[in-house]
Amino acid sequence: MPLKVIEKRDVEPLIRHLMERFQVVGIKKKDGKNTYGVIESPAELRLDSCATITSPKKYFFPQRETLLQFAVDGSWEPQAVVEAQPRIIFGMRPCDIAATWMLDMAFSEVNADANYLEKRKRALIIGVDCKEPCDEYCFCKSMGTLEVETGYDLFFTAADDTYIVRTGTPEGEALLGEWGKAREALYEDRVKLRAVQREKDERFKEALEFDVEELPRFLEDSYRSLLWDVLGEKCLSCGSCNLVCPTCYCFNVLDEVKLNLSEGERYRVWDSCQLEGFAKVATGENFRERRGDRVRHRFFRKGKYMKEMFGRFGCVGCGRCTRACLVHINPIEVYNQLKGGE
Amino acid sequence: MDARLLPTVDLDTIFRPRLAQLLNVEEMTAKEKLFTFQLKDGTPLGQDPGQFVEVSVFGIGEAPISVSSSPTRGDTFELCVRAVGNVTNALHRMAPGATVGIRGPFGQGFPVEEMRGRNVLFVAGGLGLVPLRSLIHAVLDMRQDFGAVTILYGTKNPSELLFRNELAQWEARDDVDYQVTVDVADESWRGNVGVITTLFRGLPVDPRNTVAVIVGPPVMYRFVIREVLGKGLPMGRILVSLERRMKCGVGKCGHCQINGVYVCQKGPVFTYSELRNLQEAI
Amino acid sequence: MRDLSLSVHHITRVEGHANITVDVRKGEIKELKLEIVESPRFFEAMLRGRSWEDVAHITSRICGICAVGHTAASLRATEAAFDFVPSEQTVLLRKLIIDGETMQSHLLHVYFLVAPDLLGVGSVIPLAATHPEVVKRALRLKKLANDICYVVGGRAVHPISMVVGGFTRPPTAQELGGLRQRLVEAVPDLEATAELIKALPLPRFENPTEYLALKSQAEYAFYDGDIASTDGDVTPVKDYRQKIRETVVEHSTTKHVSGNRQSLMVGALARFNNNHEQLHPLAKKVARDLGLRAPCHNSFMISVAQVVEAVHAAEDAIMAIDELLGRGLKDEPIKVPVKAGSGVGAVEVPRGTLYHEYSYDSKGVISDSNLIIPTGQNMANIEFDLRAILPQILDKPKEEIAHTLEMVVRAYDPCISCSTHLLDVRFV
Amino acid sequence: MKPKIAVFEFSSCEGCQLMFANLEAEILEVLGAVEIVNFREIMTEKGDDYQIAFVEGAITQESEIERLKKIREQAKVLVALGACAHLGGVNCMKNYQDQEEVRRYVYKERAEWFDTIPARPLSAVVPVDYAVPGCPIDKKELLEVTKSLLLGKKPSLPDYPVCVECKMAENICVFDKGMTCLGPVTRAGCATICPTFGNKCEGCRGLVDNPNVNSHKQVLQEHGLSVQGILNSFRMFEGYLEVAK
Repeated sequence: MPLKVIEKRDVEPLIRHLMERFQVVGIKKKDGKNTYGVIESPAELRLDSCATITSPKKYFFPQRETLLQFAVDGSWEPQAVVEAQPRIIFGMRPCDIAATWMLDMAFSEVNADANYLEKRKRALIIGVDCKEPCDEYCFCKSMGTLEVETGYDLFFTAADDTYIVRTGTPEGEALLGEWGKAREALYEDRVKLRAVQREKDERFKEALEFDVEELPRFLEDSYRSLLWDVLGEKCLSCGSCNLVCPTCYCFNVLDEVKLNLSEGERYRVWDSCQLEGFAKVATGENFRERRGDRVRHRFFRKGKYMKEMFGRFGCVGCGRCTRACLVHINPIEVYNQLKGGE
Repeated sequence: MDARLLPTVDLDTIFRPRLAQLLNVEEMTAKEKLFTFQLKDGTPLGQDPGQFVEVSVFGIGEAPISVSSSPTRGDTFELCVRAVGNVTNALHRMAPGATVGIRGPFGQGFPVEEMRGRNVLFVAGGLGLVPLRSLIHAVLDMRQDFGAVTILYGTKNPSELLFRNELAQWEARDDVDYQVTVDVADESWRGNVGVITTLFRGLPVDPRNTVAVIVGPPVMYRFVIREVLGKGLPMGRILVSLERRMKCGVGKCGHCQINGVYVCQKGPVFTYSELRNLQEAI
Repeated sequence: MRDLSLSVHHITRVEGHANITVDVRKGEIKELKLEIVESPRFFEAMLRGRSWEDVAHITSRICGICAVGHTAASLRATEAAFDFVPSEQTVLLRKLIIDGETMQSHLLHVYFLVAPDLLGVGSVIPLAATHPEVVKRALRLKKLANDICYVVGGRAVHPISMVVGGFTRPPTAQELGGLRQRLVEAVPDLEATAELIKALPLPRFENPTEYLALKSQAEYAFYDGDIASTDGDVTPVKDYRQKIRETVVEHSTTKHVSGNRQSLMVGALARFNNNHEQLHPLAKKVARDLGLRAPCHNSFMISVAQVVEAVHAAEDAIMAIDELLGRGLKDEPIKVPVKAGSGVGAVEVPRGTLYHEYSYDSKGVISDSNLIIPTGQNMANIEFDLRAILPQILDKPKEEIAHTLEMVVRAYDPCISCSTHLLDVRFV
Repeated sequence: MKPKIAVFEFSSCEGCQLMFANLEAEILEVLGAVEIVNFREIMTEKGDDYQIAFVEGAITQESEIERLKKIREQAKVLVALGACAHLGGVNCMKNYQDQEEVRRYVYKERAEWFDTIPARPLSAVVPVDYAVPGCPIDKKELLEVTKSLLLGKKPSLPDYPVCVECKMAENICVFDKGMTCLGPVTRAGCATICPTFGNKCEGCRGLVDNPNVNSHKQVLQEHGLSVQGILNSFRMFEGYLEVAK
């Protein structure tokens, strides 16, 4: 795929151009923090900010999503509802691109999920490279998500007055082509890109005290560790860690009827395995009743189960769960402690 | 992932139920009723014994319910349901003619083909008979394909016994060893009293050629599995069916997960050797 | 000359519980009492030991119907105690949300509580079938009024974002712009409301009293001003105790509030009598059309004054929004200089002037408080009116007498939930 | 037959009843589905043949106990409406003071006229079937509960904390703004309205079924609340729960 170059001053016109045809979403300010939102004017888009509260997964897997419309008495065939619209996500970070890969796997394996996949396929992802770590909580380098090779249509890396743009798909290339202001990268641009990547790599430090490939084994060995009880004592079971996680995809399904009580809809809504009722069955049995067991389940999912299911870790090292945790449960510390307890 | 690699999918999604009509309702006990359904499009459900369906009572919700009937018995299917939650209570209020939604069948049922030619030891505790009945029927309908058939059934008290007519038929058959026990007897009870493991005393089990199929509440598994292991059965020939909160049925929502496994995909039927690596299973 | 013994229990379509007891012997009123049977809630006691940050959120819970007013009075009292002057944006937003509550409360009273009386039905519910256009209009207007409160305060009942020092989340220009458009479009509905009231036969009745309301040079006062009396005197808010006195009335063990006379009136009519010249143009026109002229001494005209004020509040809200949009909305950091001190806050709520007075220690913990609620101030005057009207209707059937007396009470739109912690109660 | 509904109130601000009237967009449809036979705040007629009673307010007087029991006898379904009915609400703040002194402080020499007992939720007096929590109640939840009752479905309260809805709404965490918040232990269902409008969660909907209160108290302490401050936070709406323990 060709390498292109865009002058930084041309980014605003590019966004304006894209806004004519697509809904453009990207990182915006909200009360001093960052969130992904629909861009109303190019000036809102913050390409240099990261550490959003939740991840852009909400554009493929919204907080609440209608799945079905039905008649309460079943008098007509229930109708599947799949909503999707063309959209550009401008400024997705490498960690979130890696997380999207994980969601792609989860929603296309075995039973393909049209509600996710339609939204996903109609979106173009324009990645933007990080320059430095968000804060002390992110550990993407240790999780191997500091660099991504695929999963984007275009990927911007800032270098002096330009963005050097990797094209990941023909759609991405076409997008630039029809805009017409991106130029082909020259030899100097390639050299510059490599230099920027090298500098970036140096600024990110390893957070884990071991090779992450060893993580599943450490977890397996510490299944009965007291650490889980200690964390369980602290954990508020508030679900925040799951809700801000870019790879969590558990959901609940509920019915809501209209006031006429004759028709209604079925929807799914984000859920969290840390909540007490998550594994409770109708007869009242709760299969993960202890807080510590629920904390363990989350770490095992991220560090072992998803790796076994999909071949990659469920954690991309974005640090969002730590930022959101009022009792300071931090995967870096948890994983390093597991190693120490070896 | 490169979006081009994503699968193309039918917009008629995995979440859309088929409509089914309630044909018959039969009261089993104070808490359980047996419902007979037929899909409105006229097709058979196509279940394997041991699989479950997601039943929609529209406006109330959806619940996973194991199929009680065997595919060897016609185009209708039966669900035996205890009224415990919103959906099951709504089902209990329904009369023949009502419409529900059905998704599925889902999950891995009992490996009937692998069981052929072997002795089968059924162990059912309480509601565990509900999924087990589908397999019992299938085995009895193909009786000549199997060796000795033993059915052990236990409930808390006599009033909780399900499928009473059928129990009597099994009891009457010469080619089935049927034994029943209750934890607590009442005046009318003439049979065995005690937990289900008391039926294992002196029970002849040929460890070389028997498959044990055990379905019951979580607490029962530990004790019964110990009994069958004591009889010398290998772990791979001990089958159980697990109850979990299978909310979506299609391996997405996460509620039924035990350790790294989605019960709705890999289960609900597991061999004991599979369960050994799943600490959360029983 | 007739005897009459009458007891109306739990007057309906008022907020709270009230009873009327009447005993007439040979045409002479032996006993006439309006009693409050709402259970006391002891807010002043509960406030002790609470932090300044929580006070407004607690006092808001005194009354669901004028929660915005209680919040505003509370914030003003705390800010007065801390010698803190809020920003102009904050004041404008507070005035705007008060406009919203004034509209919503007055419209609720006129459409839900008064109109059924005048249309001869027991509640607004049958009107949905007989007068659907009236009910739909009422709901439209009420929704608009509530939406002002939602946008500015987060909630109509117990606002969220109004706090000591400012707003935790000012509304966006887009939200305010949307409200402005709806307010402009609501003018025909407001005019139709005036027409509805005009068509309703209000009893003729004259019973002059002292009318008290906040008065300001700048505007028809709701948020700011001195205590003005139609008797001519003016008192600064901080000296409210000198103007409003509690007196023991002979026939009743209930303490009543009085000013210059035996009783006084606060609320829409009292404000109109004091401040009518400052009404916005459409409100002035509606007052003229409805025959409301100052000074008006007919308590049944309170409902008319409420319609006039609802129109005024809508006009005022548009002006407030224009000013806010003209200035541009800012996220203002909230910094409050906590210190020991006492302060009084008074605002005009739908039913009249509401006073909160607090004393704080140096950590901003409240040590003492006094709350004076409009309905409490009006109680004596309601009895005064009941006494005046009863002889005029004594020859009517008992049901009609009871109905008329109830109508007098309802005209005041009494909010008894509010007043129970203040007013004394006697149980029958 | 439309189910007959009645609305009653005890010690409260009547704001939750007002939320019925504030269902401006939906009220006409609701009136199509139910028959309101008793609603003193907005209607004169009084009917006693109701099946569903929505009851607002806490119990703070002996006389209220009897009235509530009568309502319970008549109603097939009794729904506690709002924090006062559900939890005791703000009324319970007075329970932590000397009851006699409280009366004297507010009513001075006429204190003895004011019958009062420690405030309590409805459930401390009669069995309550369902609750619509909150101070005030949330309109959407009121509608959901009403629809559930009409459908024969048990209305279910979320058993997860406000944090869940707050994260979905992508609010800045209240703690990150230098304030403290009861969201992590408070039952959700309010669409996290207070944090969304820049304030903190004050716990008006009560605690989740199994809150980790000890851990949360440490969080509050870490963010600068004194022991008294922590008690005050929990006692604003949830004081009765503490007594009950």
